[in-house]
Amino acid sequence: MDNLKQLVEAYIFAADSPLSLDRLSVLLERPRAELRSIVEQLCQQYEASDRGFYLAEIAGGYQFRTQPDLAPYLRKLNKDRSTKFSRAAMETLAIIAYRQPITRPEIEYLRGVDSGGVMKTLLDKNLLRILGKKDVPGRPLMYGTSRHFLELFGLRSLNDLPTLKEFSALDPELTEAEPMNLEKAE
Amino acid sequence: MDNLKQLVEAYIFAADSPLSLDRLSVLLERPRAELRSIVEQLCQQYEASDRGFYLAEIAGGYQFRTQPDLAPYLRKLNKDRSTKFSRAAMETLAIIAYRQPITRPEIEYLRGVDSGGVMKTLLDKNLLRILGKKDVPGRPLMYGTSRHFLELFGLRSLNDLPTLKEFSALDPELTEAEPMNLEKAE
Amino acid sequence: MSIQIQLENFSGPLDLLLHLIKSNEMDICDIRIVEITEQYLAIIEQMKQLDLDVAGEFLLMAATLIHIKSRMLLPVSEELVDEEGEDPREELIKRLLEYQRYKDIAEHFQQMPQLDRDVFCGFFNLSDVSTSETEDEVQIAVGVYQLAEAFHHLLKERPAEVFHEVIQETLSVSDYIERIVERLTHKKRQCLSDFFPEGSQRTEMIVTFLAMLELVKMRLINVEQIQDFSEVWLSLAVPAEELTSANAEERALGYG
Repeated sequence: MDNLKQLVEAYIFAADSPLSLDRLSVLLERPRAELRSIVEQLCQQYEASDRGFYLAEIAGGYQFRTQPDLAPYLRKLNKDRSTKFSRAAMETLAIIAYRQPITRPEIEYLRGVDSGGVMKTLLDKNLLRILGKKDVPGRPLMYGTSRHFLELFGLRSLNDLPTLKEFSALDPELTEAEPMNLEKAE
Repeated sequence: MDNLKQLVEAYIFAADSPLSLDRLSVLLERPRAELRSIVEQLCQQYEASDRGFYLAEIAGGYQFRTQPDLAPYLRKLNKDRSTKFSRAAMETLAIIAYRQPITRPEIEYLRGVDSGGVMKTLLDKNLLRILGKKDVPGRPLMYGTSRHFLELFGLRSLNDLPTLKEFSALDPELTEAEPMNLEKAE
Repeated sequence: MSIQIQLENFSGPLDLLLHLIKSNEMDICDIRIVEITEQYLAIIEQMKQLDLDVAGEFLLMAATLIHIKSRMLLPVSEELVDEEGEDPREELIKRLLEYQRYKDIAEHFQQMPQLDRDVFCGFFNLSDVSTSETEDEVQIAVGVYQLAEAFHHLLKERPAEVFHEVIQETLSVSDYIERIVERLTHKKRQCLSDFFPEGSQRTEMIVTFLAMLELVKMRLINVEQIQDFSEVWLSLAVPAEELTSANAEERALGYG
């Protein structure tokens, strides 16, 4: 019986979305009524014990959620994700890392989209450096990666970046797509 | 004070990867030592109470996870987002875990087969990290396991892996990792 | 030896060798090389007859086994002892033991509780916490690989600009068969060493050699030597015009 409670708790905890009594009943092969009483016990236990999260009844099912009154603190979790990047940020950073010095129009040509916002984010995170102005009409700014960029990626220098050749050597699909060239294989 | 414990619990619960004491210390603006004792209390509480999940120490942080012995039941949830690893992938991962930093030719010598495709898969799954380039002619890339590797197997650190000695130490000479002999691998 | 052996069930030639050693109840440290070599070659041969591709690594191992076998049959000469140590099997045994160990670890890894397979963490359920502050796209963990991957991805989508060249090393025995035949068509007699210029890679040399053996077996080339230890000469055994049809059949050898 106690084992059943443990299982109910684990199922609700692990499920991607609120778990209904019907679903629990199928998973555990037990009558709904029995499970209902267990779930209710669990709800009460969490409520009584003043924890960081509780068992909420949501959309006809049950789900663990953080206490609503902690929301102001938990928002901090979302900010300061300094170690994560969106795909767009990663792409832009990659272009700059490999093609520096590079101007914004050149970046945007490669990405095919406006990149002002992403570049601002990267500059704010101190990952980019302005390297000067390019000697072409309009004298656009040239960008490169910063020292902090090297630190973040654990590189001693830009030479430590994998070359694209090494990189494509890992990708069998890509290698197959190329014509065979045995003379160069030496 | 009890409110602090509640917050710690909520942060750990809400974070999408194991939360380190350093990170908690930044989020809560409290000294590490204080937080460490709270986290330890929480760990003990969960351990003592025979719940469906527990507070695990993983990859230098803390995370709530379901009990491993409930695995046979939880598979029924069919949320299996996990990737099945081929034998080749696991072998490669094992070699990299124990011999890091290691280069691709070294891996291929140990396995006796081309491993580019497998390594690309492991890199795509974020289980490997590029550790830089080896200071030998050709400067090949060196690989190691990532933080996500620790998370996948629920390890606190690489030290949690069984020692090499525990595996088929048929030849006493082999218990110590041998220097690579790559001349012969070509 | 059972016919059911499929190379794709083995993660490489070392894996296949370990399987053979186990099924023969041999000690890895004391492999009966003649038996193992015969069985190994028989499997490769079967695969070829079934018209299956045999990967280069399996052929390479075949060459290694033949080499070890021949060295074990030779009387021990001082030169060889100095050059490669006492037991020709030594290096192979070391590799097998080492490989066996990682195979065991891999097995252990498979059985360890894995996240999202055996063990789950809670699903990010923040009450009343807006997550819209984060960018709506997938978040990527930082790593040099991810960085290189992002750039690579871009370049793939814009193939017009080529910044890199891909060098592939494909060693196929049938390609080398063709090359040897071609060379011998142009120049009727050539010495063996011409096919192994200085600086050749070991793998390339082995595949060249395998190709020659195959040509001898097909009776397409002659191998002659005027006296012991003098130069070995190769020449075509059939008129060049008959070779075109022979070439077509080489694909059926199973060398991929």
